[in-house]
Amino acid sequence: MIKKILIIGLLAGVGLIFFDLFNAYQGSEVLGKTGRYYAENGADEVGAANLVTAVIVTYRGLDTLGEVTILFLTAAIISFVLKFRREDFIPNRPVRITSELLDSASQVIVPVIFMVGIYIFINGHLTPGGGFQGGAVIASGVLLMIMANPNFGISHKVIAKVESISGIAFVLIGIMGIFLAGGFLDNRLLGLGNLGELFSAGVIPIIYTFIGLKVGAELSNILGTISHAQNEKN
Amino acid sequence: MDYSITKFLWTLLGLFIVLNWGMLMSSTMRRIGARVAGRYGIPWYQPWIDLVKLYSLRTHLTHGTMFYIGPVFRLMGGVGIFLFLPMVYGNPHWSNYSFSGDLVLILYFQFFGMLGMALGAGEGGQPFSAIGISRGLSQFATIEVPMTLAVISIAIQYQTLSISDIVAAQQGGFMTWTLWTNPLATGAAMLSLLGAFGHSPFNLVKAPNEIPIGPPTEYHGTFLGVLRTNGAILHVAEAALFMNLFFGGAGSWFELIIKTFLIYFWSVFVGTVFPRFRIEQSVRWFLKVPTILGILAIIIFL
Amino acid sequence: MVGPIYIIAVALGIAFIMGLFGKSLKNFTGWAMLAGLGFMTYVSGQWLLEFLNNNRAVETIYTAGFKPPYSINLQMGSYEALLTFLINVVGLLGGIYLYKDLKKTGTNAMVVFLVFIMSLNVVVMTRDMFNLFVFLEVGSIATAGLILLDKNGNALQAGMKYLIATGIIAGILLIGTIFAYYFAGSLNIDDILAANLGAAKATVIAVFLIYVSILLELKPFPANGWGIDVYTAANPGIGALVSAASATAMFYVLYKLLPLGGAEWLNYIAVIGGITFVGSNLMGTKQNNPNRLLGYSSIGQIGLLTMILGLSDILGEKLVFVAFGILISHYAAKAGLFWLSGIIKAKDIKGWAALRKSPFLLFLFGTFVFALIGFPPFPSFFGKWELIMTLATGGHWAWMTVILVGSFIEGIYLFRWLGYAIKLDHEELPDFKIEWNKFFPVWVMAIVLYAVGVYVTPMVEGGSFINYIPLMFVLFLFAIDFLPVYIKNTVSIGGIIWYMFHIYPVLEGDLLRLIFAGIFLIGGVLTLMAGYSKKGTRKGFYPMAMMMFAGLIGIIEASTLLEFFFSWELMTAGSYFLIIRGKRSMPHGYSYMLFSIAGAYAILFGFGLAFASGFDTSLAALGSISLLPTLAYTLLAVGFMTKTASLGLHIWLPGAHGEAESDVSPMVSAILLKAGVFGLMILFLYMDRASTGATNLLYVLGWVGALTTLMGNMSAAFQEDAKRLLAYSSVAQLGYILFAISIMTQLGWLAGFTYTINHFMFKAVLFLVIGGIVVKLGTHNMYEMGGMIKKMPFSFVAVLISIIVIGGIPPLSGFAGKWLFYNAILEKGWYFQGAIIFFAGIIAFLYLYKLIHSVFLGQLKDNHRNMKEISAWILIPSYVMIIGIMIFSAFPQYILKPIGNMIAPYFSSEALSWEGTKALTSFGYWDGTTVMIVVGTAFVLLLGWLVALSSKAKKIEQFNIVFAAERPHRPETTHVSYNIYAGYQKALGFLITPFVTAFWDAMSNLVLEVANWLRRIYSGSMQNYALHVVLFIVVFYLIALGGL
Amino acid sequence: MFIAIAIVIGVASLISGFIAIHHEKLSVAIIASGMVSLFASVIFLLLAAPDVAMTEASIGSGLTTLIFFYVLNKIRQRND
Amino acid sequence: MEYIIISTGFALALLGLWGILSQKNLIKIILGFTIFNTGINIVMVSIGYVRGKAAPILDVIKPSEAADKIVDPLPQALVLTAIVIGLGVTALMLVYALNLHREKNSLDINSFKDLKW
Repeated sequence: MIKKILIIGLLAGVGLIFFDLFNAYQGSEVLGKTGRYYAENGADEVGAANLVTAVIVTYRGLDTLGEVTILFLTAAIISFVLKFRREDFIPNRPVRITSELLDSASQVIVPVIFMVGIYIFINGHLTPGGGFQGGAVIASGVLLMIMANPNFGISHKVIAKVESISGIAFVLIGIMGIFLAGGFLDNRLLGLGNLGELFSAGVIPIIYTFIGLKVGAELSNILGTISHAQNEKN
Repeated sequence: MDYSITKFLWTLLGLFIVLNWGMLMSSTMRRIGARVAGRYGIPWYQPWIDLVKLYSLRTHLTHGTMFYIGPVFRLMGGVGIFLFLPMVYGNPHWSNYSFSGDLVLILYFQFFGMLGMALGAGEGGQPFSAIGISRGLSQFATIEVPMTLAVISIAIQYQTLSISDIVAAQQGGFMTWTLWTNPLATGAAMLSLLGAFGHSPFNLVKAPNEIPIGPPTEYHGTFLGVLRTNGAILHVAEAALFMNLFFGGAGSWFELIIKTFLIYFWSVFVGTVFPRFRIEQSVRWFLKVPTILGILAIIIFL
Repeated sequence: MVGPIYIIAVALGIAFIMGLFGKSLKNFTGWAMLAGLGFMTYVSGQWLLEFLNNNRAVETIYTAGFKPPYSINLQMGSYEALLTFLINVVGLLGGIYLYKDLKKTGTNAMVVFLVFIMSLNVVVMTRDMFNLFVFLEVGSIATAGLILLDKNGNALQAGMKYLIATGIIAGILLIGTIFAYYFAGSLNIDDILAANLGAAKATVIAVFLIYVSILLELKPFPANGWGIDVYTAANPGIGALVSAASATAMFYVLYKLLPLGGAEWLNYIAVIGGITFVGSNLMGTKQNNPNRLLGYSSIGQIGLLTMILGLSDILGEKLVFVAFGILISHYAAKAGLFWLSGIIKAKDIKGWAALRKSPFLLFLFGTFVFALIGFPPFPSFFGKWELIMTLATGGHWAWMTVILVGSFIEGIYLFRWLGYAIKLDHEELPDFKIEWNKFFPVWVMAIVLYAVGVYVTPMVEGGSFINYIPLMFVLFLFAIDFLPVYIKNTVSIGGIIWYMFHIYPVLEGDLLRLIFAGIFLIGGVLTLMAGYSKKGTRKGFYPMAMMMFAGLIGIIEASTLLEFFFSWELMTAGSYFLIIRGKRSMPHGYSYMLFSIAGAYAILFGFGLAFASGFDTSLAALGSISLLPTLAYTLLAVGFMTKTASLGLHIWLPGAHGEAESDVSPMVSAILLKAGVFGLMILFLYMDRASTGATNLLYVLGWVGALTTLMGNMSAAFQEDAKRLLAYSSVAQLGYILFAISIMTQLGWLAGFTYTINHFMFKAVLFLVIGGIVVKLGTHNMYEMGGMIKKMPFSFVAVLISIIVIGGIPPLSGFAGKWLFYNAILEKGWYFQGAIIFFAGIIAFLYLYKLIHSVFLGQLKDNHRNMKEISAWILIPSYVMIIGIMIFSAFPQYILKPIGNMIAPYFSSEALSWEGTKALTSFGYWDGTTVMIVVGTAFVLLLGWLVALSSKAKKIEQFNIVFAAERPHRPETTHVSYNIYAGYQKALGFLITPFVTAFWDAMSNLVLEVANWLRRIYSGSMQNYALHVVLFIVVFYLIALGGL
Repeated sequence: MFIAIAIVIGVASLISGFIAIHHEKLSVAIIASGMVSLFASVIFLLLAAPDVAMTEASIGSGLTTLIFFYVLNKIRQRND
Repeated sequence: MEYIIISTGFALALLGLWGILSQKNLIKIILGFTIFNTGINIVMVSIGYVRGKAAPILDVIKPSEAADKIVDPLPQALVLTAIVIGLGVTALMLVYALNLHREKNSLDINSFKDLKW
């Protein structure tokens, strides 16, 4: 009980900090320096209609690379922590019978989900959404497949390949930026095209595609690993 | 700095006088002690007889080199104090070799003999010797405290450590003796003298009843003769030291004999009155009254 | 030049490729990881070289081709190059070290490892606030993963704690970042710094949030339970990285963001760092798990670094050097220690005793410990030196105290640990095997420490004067350590003799130094000669002995404060290793070291005050201390007195000297202690004697010296252990010396010199001979000896002459000291102290007699009947010393007269005059030569008389004694030795009640209890740790901004 | 108008959050936490941030919730 | 409106912290983290909000007048990143929780106190 009171007291302290922050917050009537720069030059410099995408993929591409790396790391860590060894599987382990409905629905729905996901990241520079959202959608498709078929194993290798290749591609495109454009992860490798068109904004769609694939693969990997984790104490 | 043969011979003569006076003094004291105890006592010439007998004994048994040399060290201690002490004031013949060192030299030369005795007796392997030595050292380590304080006190008083100078400063008559000008220091020193002479109550070192004769237990014959010789010289020399420091020194041998006798008598007198102390008792005793007197003797000069 | 961006690109590229091939080609991935790390090391290394060699401008890397603040930019300047290089090196070495563990876990672990190192690089280089956040997160997640490399429950718990804590911290950082953006309109760090957010009341809160989160990442006390658990549970290889690499990166982040809030924040940072430094080290004292201990130490060191950053405006341009010196030492030492821990795999520091099986690993361990504490020649030594000097210049006593106290507490556990490794008798020593890939990185780190230490030496003011020749000699001896004793002994003696010729012209004319150089070097040669009696290779002895002598002679040669302190520490280190070689020396070596460190820090503080008083780096600065002079004198005196083992600071000495090897005891007792005397003399000569402070200090020291003497002699009298008896005797002798030089008159100093020279000679003889006998008889207990005069006559004579000197019995030279004492005391008027001194001098007879009687006289024991004289190699140097004693005794004027003339200018009155061989003062006179002649002549005559009377004395058998009419047959019952001064002890034993030991015991218990009580905050609950983090934030906020 | 929606959504998200933390049944708590994310994505829409809203909806409320359930499921299987 | 929203964000963050600090079940604590992060994300987006402006997508808005019509895209980009990072951390924590449960068969946070002092 004393501890609870202490915690409440502490949270009151944190609340005080937040209150002071709140007091310092005035709202904004106009854009700040950086925001204004993006608004004014983003379209010209990067060619992406969706300025958030422009910031994510190009202006702050290094952050995004780090972000992708985090997912990659998480997937890697989870896979070595919940090490999934085939020989640990008892072949005739009672598999929970999935419903016929789920099984057939998955066969229909999964491709659709994948399509949606791909759409989201390909259009990332035009409309809201992008690699991360698309990747998440793809992962949910994979999830459905796993649910439909709990022993769904083949995807593991494929997923790993997709993940690695798209990662390498991301880095390579970044490096190409150093040689062919202004710097690491510069999107102006290709022409910027017309604002608002699908094939515009330089390599943003390409990068976002790889990000989407990679994120999708990583998230699927995480989900897959957790779902296959052994329950036995080793 | 006179290294001449004449000087040497004068000193040798002095030594002879001191030795004989020492023997006479000791026999007299023993007689006095015996009379107090109601006995008849020894004849006055007994020490000479003893000495001759010891030196002429033909058995010489030794336990080893240190056992052999020990008595020499012991005698050297007594003779050395004599050598470095001016005996009769104002007479260069009797000032011995006191030009080579002052009071400090004599204070520390006392240890020379003690050490030799202790080492020689130690090699004998006789446990009584070792016990006696350990008691002797313990006691001696304490009686030096009031003694040192007293010496410091008179050194402050006379601003010198030279014995001749101290004696010279007391030449203004009876009332200029340190005994009167610095009674506290004299008191402390005279009390510590009791321990130095090793009579009762501070005679546990030799404790005749418990441990035959203490350190010299194993000695006999010539060796014991050497030790006896030393005893005679040392008692007179020590008494002469106190005489020089506190009782105005001596202008002649006669004065010296009187004064040393009285000083020696003081310790015998106390010894006949008091029973023997255990070693820790004597250690505590010396650190009480005599030490306090010594401290006061310094404080009065601060 | 390869651009820094490739560090990221290549690392990530390799990481992704490893994912592609990982499953099939495990060997490939391992090599790919190492290649990636190697490449990163190469890139940062070439930049480092570039910055070191060419004065090149800072390189900025713009990502995405746009200028900041609109896109992220990285920066590669000299600091970044250095720090990324450090990170990559430890990453590469760590990769090599962990190679097998990583491979066992699989490709994914290697990927995580590689990305981890990459993320730290970015953290160092980035100039964008949010990018910093992202890569900090990358780093945390990678750390959380790597913690699980060792799959055990503890690692899991630690990882979870780590995740929870860093999760909260990341949230706070994120809020801080976004508000910084809101206020500054930019995420670029330079823009944010330029916006001066700390100035306005509204915006300062963003500053607070950023600061607090970065500080929390640095694991401040007490909000760091999560960090310590990581160190405890993770594979030590990971601990090494977290400690060396992550902490380095975070430290740089704090450095980058330091100007964020302005000067007042620096105080908070410094205070937090200081609390962490002291608190963390304090808790380390109660720790037994090696990894956890290293964790506390790491956090403590980072606290120190944090504090240094907080003091940056005080340190000014010195900041970089100081921070670098301490950082690199922490970096290399901590990485090395963690790696060692991984090799040993002990659960308890006592298990490190296994290290003894490999002397080379032990050497490395010692290197790391000494580097952490800040011993020369390691960079931390110079860093700490500059730190203290600069702080002193600004008058920041409190900070100096915090640093020194914290460092001392660190020494408490590090040296306990080192002691265990060197000496502990531990039954279950873990077995370990040394794999090359684990051994190599540790090695490299040790080399780094030495190399950087030597490299930075000239960068310190006055550092270029430091003489490395003796150190080279020490290294050479290390190299030939496999050779047998007699070769190394000859080489060492040759080295010292060569150095004597080398140094004589330098010191000619400076008698004070010449005397001490003589004591150190001649003493060195003579005590080393005894080494010929040893067999085998005696591993490690000679380098350490030479290190001690190098330090000793360095003290003599020193003309600057730095040189002096450098040598002082060198000597301490060397002597520590010598002392701890003894069989039962562990606890004593430990307490010696603790007192030495404390003393060294006191000296350092005093030197700081001296330097700050006039910006004078030479030793003469001691003469013009105007800042807190009394404190400075006191500290310096106390510092030197730890070496002279004065009352209160003496408790280490009896054990250390008593238990040391037979030829080490004379080295440390006769020679080493004189270093403290030399220091005191230098101090007293330079200091402003007229000031009240100095007068009072001298008065107090006089009493301390007198009481030390009394206590030392009396304790010695009641010892049964021969070497401890001699050790207590040393305590007492040094008490005489302290007393003598505190008198500060010509006579007093002459007495001091006489005692110094005498003690050097007789204590060397006694320790050599008694040491030889102790070894020969196989016991320290005197009552088990006896009758040795028959078997070892030469030893007996040597000891006899020595004790005559100690006793001050005329005609030998000991009397000179007594005589000078009487005169000096009467002149000065210190009567009561003097009386104590003389009283103590007489007590000396008790132990002297006990020594010589119990060993040489009395009854020979049955089991010693076949003993032979001790080795000639011990007797020869002893007799050389005895000849020295004899010369000094017969012709004191040849030595005392020049000394008197030398010191006369320092004192107002010339109290001692000479008439030929006769010394005269206003009180008395003494003629050493005449006394010698008179006594010699008389002695010979008397002896001749006795011989003439009893030339045919018959030698009788041992048991042929008059023993109450019984003939004893057992020597044991007849040999009176044990507790022979029982009566004396009954009467006066209360005087040596071990108050001092009890006091220090109570102090150390207090420290340990406080540590034990404090560490209860680390209850193990991850929620509590989260609570601590939040508590830290709130309290810091309330103090810094809450108007409290 | 927007203010009213903001208040409603805000209160709703807080209530969901409270449930997520205090409900005894873990599954309910997880769903409630997903609801918080869902409300948050509405808030993001209000703040003219459709990208964030999409992300929050798909990742925050979707995938995160799913992973929670997966783990919960594993734990329950083990407890059986 | 943005004031209400930012306070909601702060409130959620506090609520999350409360969960982290007070709950005993590991899963609940992790839920606390997601709520804490969501709160912070809301605060971040609010910072980028400009009163009455539209989303930073230039489909209807001309690039030339964008500066006066859109909200700041940067915080949105940051939040996007933060959300994904949050997912990674959450997933990792959950896996940790799973393994901890395997270790001790308990999710009570107080059963993991093996390391202390």
